[in-house]
Order: sequence, then C-alpha cells, then structure tokens
Amino acid sequence: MGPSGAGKTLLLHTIAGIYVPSRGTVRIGGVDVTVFPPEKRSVALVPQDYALFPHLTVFENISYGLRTRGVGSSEIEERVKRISEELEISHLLHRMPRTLSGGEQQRVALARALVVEPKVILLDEPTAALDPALKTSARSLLRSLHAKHGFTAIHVTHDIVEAIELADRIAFMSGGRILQIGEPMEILYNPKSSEVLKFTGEINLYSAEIVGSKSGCIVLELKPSNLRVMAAPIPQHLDLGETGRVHVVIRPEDIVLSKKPPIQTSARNVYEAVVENLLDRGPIYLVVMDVMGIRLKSYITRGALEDLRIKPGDKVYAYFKASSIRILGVK
Amino acid sequence: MGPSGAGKTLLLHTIAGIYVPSRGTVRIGGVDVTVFPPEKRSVALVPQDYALFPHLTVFENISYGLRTRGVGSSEIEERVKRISEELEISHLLHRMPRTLSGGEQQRVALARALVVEPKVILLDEPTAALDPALKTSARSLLRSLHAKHGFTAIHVTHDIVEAIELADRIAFMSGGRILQIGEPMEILYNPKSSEVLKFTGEINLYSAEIVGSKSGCIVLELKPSNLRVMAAPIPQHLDLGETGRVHVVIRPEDIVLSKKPPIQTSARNVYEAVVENLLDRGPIYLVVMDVMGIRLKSYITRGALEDLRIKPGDKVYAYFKASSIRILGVK
Amino acid sequence: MLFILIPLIVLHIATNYFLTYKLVQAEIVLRAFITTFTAASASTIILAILGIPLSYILARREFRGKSIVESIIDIPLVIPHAVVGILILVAYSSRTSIGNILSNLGLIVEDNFWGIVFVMVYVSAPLLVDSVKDGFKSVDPMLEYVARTLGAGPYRTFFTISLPMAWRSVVTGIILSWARAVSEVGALLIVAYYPKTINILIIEWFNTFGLEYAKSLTVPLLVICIVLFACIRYLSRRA
Amino acid sequence: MLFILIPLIVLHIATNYFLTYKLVQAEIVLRAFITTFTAASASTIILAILGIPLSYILARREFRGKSIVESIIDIPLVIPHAVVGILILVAYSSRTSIGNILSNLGLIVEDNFWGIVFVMVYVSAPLLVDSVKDGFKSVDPMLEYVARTLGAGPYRTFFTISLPMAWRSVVTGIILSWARAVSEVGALLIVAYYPKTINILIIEWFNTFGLEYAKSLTVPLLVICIVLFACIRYLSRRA
Repeated sequence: MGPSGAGKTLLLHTIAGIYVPSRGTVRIGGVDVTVFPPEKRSVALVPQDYALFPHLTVFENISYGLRTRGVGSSEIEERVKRISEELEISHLLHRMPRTLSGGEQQRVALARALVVEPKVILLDEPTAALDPALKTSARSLLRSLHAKHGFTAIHVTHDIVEAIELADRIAFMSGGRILQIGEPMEILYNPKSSEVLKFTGEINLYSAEIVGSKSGCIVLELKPSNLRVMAAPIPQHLDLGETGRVHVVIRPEDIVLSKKPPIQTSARNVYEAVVENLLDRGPIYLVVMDVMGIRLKSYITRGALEDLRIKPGDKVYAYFKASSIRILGVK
Repeated sequence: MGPSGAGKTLLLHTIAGIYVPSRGTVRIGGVDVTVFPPEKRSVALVPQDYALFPHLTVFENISYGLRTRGVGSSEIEERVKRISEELEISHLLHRMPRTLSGGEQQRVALARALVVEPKVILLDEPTAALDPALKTSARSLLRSLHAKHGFTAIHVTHDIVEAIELADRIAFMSGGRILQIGEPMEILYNPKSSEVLKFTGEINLYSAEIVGSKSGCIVLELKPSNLRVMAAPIPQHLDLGETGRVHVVIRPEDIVLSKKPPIQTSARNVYEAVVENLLDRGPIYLVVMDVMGIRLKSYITRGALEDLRIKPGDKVYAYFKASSIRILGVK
Repeated sequence: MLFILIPLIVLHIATNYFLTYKLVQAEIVLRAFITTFTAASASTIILAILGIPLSYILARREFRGKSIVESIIDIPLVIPHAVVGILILVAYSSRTSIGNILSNLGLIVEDNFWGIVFVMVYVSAPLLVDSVKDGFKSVDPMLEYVARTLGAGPYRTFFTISLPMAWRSVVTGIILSWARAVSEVGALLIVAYYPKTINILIIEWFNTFGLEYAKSLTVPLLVICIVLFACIRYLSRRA
Repeated sequence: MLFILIPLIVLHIATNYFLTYKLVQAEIVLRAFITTFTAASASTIILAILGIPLSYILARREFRGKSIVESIIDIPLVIPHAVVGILILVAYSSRTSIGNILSNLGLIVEDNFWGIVFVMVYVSAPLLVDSVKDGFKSVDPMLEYVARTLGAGPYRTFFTISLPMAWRSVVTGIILSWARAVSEVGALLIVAYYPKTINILIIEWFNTFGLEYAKSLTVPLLVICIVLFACIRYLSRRA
C-alpha cells in the first residue's frame, strides 16, 4: 500500500522478474530468484489493466500457462473448465477479450493466473479499473479465492480500505521505500512515520463484532472495548463469514458534538466522550476524544469550538447516525 | 447547463460558426449569421483547454485578434496592456503558453477573447480544467469581468453550482435538446421535466441574505421566509458585493432529525419542522419538511425512520452544523 | 546494419579524394550537379505549392473518395522506377495530346529539363504529401477555430496558425522529397538522358571509365544527402 | 493527384494488350520476371530473418547508440540510386577483401544474381525495419511480461505473443520491402546488368525497340505492384 508514485508497481515487477534490481535479492519460498527470468519464478502477474492477450480467446488465454508447461490437452481442458466454473466465466470461454466487460476481464485474468497454481500471485491494483459497484464484489471474490487456493498474494493498492479488508500483512511504501510492514491493525494503530500516519488519515477505524440487530439496524461492538454502536444493515454482497467480526469506518465530519446529552434522535449513536486533544486543521478543528477506550475523531468548525468552549479533558457528547457507519468487511 | 454528452459544446460551436447547422438559424443581436464564417460573427470562443496558440507568446496571443483587424501597433500595445493589467497577467506577456499554469492560461485565453470586444463571448466549461481551489476564484473573476465589460457570455457547464452562481438565464440541455430556459431560480424551483429535476437533485438550495455575524459565524436569513441560520465564515475570495444576498446549499445528508428538541450542540441550527413527505430512495429515505415556509430535505436510514415513527404531518426537530452550509456566491 | 554501414566506410577509405576534387571542377560534372539540383529544387517547389494545400485538405476535411485520393498519391511509392519513366513518356511526351499542349507551353518532356522535373515530381509527391499531412493532423483544429472567431479569415488562419505550427513536418517533407528527387535515375534513363543529371553521369562514367571515376563522383553527392538526412533526424527528434 | 493518375489511365488506353500477351510468353521476358521476383523474394526473406529480430530489439530495448543504429538503417532512403550501386560494388565486389570472402562462399556480386539481391536488401532494409519496429512498439510490453510469468521463455513469448500481435505491420513491411526491391533499377545498372531484371529489360528495349515494346512490358509489372499496394492499404485500414 502507498500513495501513487511510491514505487509499488515497480516492486511488483521486480518480484515478477521484469526488472532485475541493481542491488538486493528477491527470494521466493527461501530460494534466491534474483537473476531468474520471470518464467522460472512460479509467480503469476495480474496487471492493473489485466493485459489479456487480445489475439487469443478466453480459453486460449487461460490455457496459455498450461500449454507453455506442456500439459496434455485433455488435462488443459479439465483444468480450464474447473477454474472457469469457479470464477463463473465458463460461458465466456469462446469470446475474445475485447468483447468482455471490466469485471469479466478481471476474472479471466485471475483464472489465467490461478490455473497454473503459482506460488505467488501478484495483483496490481486489481480493482482500480472497476466501477465502484464492482469493486466490493471483486474484493470478496479475491478473499474467497485466497481462502480456497491458499496462494500467497501480493496485492498492490493505494486504497486503505482495500488493504485493510484483504491483507494479512501490509507493507506501506512511499518514495520507493517501504516505511512500515505489519498487520493491518498494527499499521493503523501504530504508524511508525508521519508518512504512514498521513495516509491512514484521520478516519475513525475500528475492529468490531456483530452482536445482534435491533429495529432494522445491526448492533456492533467496537473492539477492544465493548462499546456498542448501531449501524445500517450490511450490504448483501458482504460475506460476513462466521465470526461476525468486521471493520468499520466513521468519517470525522459525520460526528456531531454537544456539551449536554441530546435526546433520542435519528443520529442513533450517542456517547459520552472525554476530549483528549484539539488539532488545528485550517478552517476546522479535529477533536480527538476517548469513549470507553475507543478513540473518536470529529471535525468541528472554529465557531462551534469557541461556542462549545471545548478544551482537552472536557466531557462532551458525541453522536452520529447509524448510516454514517461504513462496514468495510470481514477480517 | 446539462449532463455531459448533452450537446452543449456542439451548440457553442454552432454559435461560433464552426459548424453550420443543417436546419435552423443563428441570430446575434437580431442579425441572422447562420451562414456567416466565424470571423464575421463578433463572437469570441474560449474553449475548454483554452487553445492558446503554442507558437506565439502571451502578448502575441492576446494581440492576435487585434492584428487581424488591422489595428495600429501603438493601439495594440495600449489595449493589450490595459486588459493584461486588469487580468493581472502583465508579467506573463513575454512567456510562451506552455510555461503557464492552468489558471494563468485561462486568464490569457480570457484576455485574448475580451481584447477584441466581441458582442458574445462563448465559454466552454472554463473552470473544468482548473484545480478545485482555483475554480472559485475563476468564477469570481468571470463575474467581475462580466460586470465591468457588459458582454453577453454564453457559458457552458455541467456544474449546477457554477450555473447558479454565474448565470442570468440558464438553458438546460440534454440529449441535444434544450429542455428548459429560465432564470436560475426558475429552473431550480420549477423544473419542467424529470431530466431537469434529476440534475438539480435533492439538494437544499436557498436564496439568503447576510444579516449579521455572531461568535465567529455569520447569520443568514433564508428567503422567502425570514428563517435565520448560522453559517461558517465566508471564504475570503467570495466577493459579497453590497446587497449581502447569497445562495446557500445544504446537503440532505447533513441534516439530522429528532422527535424531541436537542440541547445546544455544535450542530448550530435547530428548527421545528413539519414533515410533508417521505420518499423511498433505496436503502435510505428522503424526508421533505417545511420550516416556516422553507422546504428542507434530509436523508435518514430506514431504521431511523421506523424508530422515530415519522409520518407526513408530524412535527420533528431538524438540525445541522454551521459548517454544513455551503455559500455559493452572490446573486 | 553493418551491411549498410560497411560500404560507406569502404567508400571513404577507397576514394581518391584528389580525383574527386579535380572531377568536381570539370565542366560536365558541374553542369550535371547544377541540372540535378535545379531540377530537384524546381520539382520540390512545384510540389510544395500544389502539395501543401492538398495535404491540408486531406488532413482537415472528410469527403467521399478521400481514401481513394490518398491511395493514388501513394501509388508512386510502389511503382518500379523504369515503369515510372514509361508512364511519364506515355502520358506527357510531345507525341501525346496532353504532351502536345504541354510542349506548346514550352514544357517538353523527352530529353529535356522539364522531363526531369516531371519524373521528380512524380516520384517524390507521396513523400511530401504524407509528411505534411501528418504535420497538419497534429495541429489541434480548435486553434484554427479560435483564430477564426478572433477575426482571421481562412487564409490568414492557415498562414499564421496552421503552417507555422506544422513547420517541422513541412520542412521534413520538403527535404525528403528533394532527396528522393535527387536519388532518381531509372525513370530518367527513359524520359530524359539529356540534359545529364549526376546519377546518369555516374552510370555513364562507370560504363566508359570504370569504377574509379564513378566512385569519385559519388562522394560529394553522398555527403550532401547524408547532411540532409541528419537535418531530418534532428527535426523529428525535436518534435 | 491527377498528375499521378493520368499516366496510369493513358498507359491503359495506349497499351497493345495483344503485344503484352505475346511478350510475356517470350523466354527472355519470362526469365527477367523470374530473376526479378526471385531476387526480390530472396532479399525480402533475408531481410525478414535478420530485420525482424533487429526491429524487435530496436522497439523494446534502450541502449547507447540506439539512435545512431536507427539513423544508419534509414540512410539508404536518401542515397541516390546510382550511388547505392557504386557503394555495393566498392564494398562487396570480388576485387575487395570482403568481396573476396563472399565470392569464396559463392556470393559473387558483379553481374550476378547475388549482386541483385545485395542491392535489393540495401535499398529495402529501412522500409522493412521501420514498419516492423512500429508494429512491435504498438504491442503492450505488459502482455509479454505476463506471458513470461506464465512460464513462456523469451522465444516462445516472441512467437506466441509479440509476432502474432504485430503481424499486420510485419506483412506490410514485407510487402513494402518486396515492392521496393522490384522497383530498383539505378543501382542494378551498375552492379548487375546481367542476369537481366525486368526493369533493366524495359530500359534496354526502350533504347533498342522503342516505346511501344517497353510500354507493353510495363503493364504486368504495374498490375502486380498496384495489387500489392492495395493489400498494404487494406491491412493498414483494418489496424
């Protein structure tokens, strides 16, 4: 993960063997492959624009890697059939890539990479070229493929949401350097440099557990405390798995503050919070609060700040609508 | 104004004489110029990418139209100097266009068009290529130029905010047809087709008057009623003129509803409202309310709606932060 | 690559530059150079006058049969050189009806300066038109529209906007067509052996005096062509 | 445009097709056609074998002196045809040291089939390399990288991805260089008058039998060239 221009794609190409680094080594499964050509590395690359071979049919695209390995034609048929069914692209096998939609192209590119059963699969911003509506379903497809096939995926993205949703470990890159490597929570809760901090931003991001539902909303418990929040129903395409553990985001501008407790409103979540810090952000202020061990961040105007006379240590009421909670997905 | 692909630019080019229409006539100041070549029409075109002549200096660009008219060189010097000072580009006159920033290029293109004193000036999305930060200042520049020079400007945009801010009359186009022509308020308050309605959206848009300021905020009176609202201070680049009349926008998602009056909060504006209508918008509802003759629209979740048991005719409290009010500009 | 380069190097080594120096001063050689370069220049000027407006129309307008016109202009690129000679003679020699009109205007083709020019125009037309057309295509038409709305008529717009902006391609096209004109010999052998152009003189001397003399004659010609070529590369690099 | 078209029409009208039919069956004419087309085909095959990999390297790799290599390859475009003949003779005739080695391999240049091929390769090399290079440049390198990660070696990638995707430019380049090879006459007059190619036969007949015979000889050659030209246009239109 990292901002654009951080060298993420270049790193991916170095791993794939497209670039040979002038210093350093590339190891895959303990083997030093630095000087190996790409075809000897057992890595499969899914570039950002998918790079389907335009002169070959979908079937020929998917089977390309098998044919180069000299797999027998009946086995090719069999394996292409299996992966196509899994990715729901069996009906596309005779088509040419240029006739496919973005989402279809992505699945064909994934099938082409997966069918050779590589040790490592390199995904270069796989959702960047998709419509917003397709992004989420593409992410859950990647998650389920990963769960089933157990390959190592190196997934490049500049989208913090995508990184958190999918990654076991995140490497944060900027200016050609990896600034931090760790589990998503580690990166988010313990950014080791101001670059990382700036990128993770001032969003409210929590790990949470679904504990029930009430009057059309679902009830979440924010971790590590047991703070309960009400959220709008989860979109159907999100597969919640069995744990019910999710990540949620609340934008600071969606959180309203008051000095006195508000009465029951459509802003469903009301909490008593202790102000920890006030940070000047130009025309607005960022108020950092603590709610039962959960850190909550809210933007308020300079005028409101003066009027409410908020200062660190104060007790305030923070509240936000159930619809302000964005559920990112299962972890 | 209209969505992209509506034929706005084509219409502009037809007025400029770049396309000769197969049917219909073009009249400028009562004269039928349909078959006139562009150079006989006294229109000046400022295309979207400004189309400065890259092989000429800024001075030569601006003076191009004067030279074609055979204006004497001392008068050219004089007039270019005047318009450059007005547009604050005197220091750029010796530069080549490719060395200019987007905002500078725009001003040079405007100077090149204005210096020939055309009857009509055609602006094709003049702010579309600018940074968001420059958009607002470009709009106020256009407004002040228009006020000073008194040309007729035909300004193409797909941005409703820009249209409302700048136009005396708006023609709404879609699919190559003009669906409605009228003053901005007429288009907004009385859209004649569902196309127009969809484009003007469900934003809360009001005419307002600045009546004072209080604790760092300014106080506005929404028209036609005398509803007072608190808004964050006006950005400096907005020239409020002398009337103090402005347009303001509040997004429906920024308005919070409750059944009981909330206590003083950082959401500074609290009103008693009567629910007029509830409209299903998929996962959320649009609540249309009346506050002292002002129509207020808010989105709430299905869960909140059920919980609050809102129905048409009910009295609710609607409130929003001062920072939620966006001041569009003077009218 | 070496195959192309070796002859150039060997020629340089094997040339008797003293002989070259003497030969260039011989009247017949000088006259052949003058004939070649005047004819090439005349043909390029004619082509520029007729071809630049044509290129502009092909770059800007869409009309029925446009691709046929473009194809016809490119035909000389694939016609064998001897065939070009025959074609010019068949169509424009003074015995034909068109040739008759031309010769009344003083434009005699057979063994005449104008025959050389005709051949040169024929073979170099596609190079000029294609290059200039690409140049005009790369000029944003919006610049021309803006110039028009600023009061410039179509001619003024062409000369103040379109032509200055496409100048690199125009110059490249002119050099290419000039070099192609100088190169031609096959068609000239048929249409106009006289007045002798430098290429014909090289062949004639090769046949009568042998390689040594012919070789010395090629050096100045080669130098001129390679310098022109360097100009083209320089122009296309900067664009 | 008309200037180019008129000769083609006039030739069509003025040709004695009966004579053409008879001439094409004459042994000397047949042999000239065969010589021309075999030599052109041989030179094109040699060029394809050497030129396509070279084009690929020029399209894909960056190295010092790349632009010099590209310039050298384009030089034959601007060298006058008679000069090309002299250059080939100077470098590769059997009296030179390189030519000595070549003639020991049976590749004699003077008045020999291989001389024709040498000339043809020299003049058509830039056309093939430039066209094929553009073709490879238009293939997204990412497609090649992906093929490599899927297990294809560099050669397999070239033959299954790069070459099939650039085939239009490759075919266009081959046709252009073949047509250019057939066109050449100036250099052949110097390097290899014998075995007679069709262009040389046209010039010879024009000098001995006059326009009527030469004219009839050009028609089949012209038809072949224009058909090939139509193929190129068709290919470039579809791309």
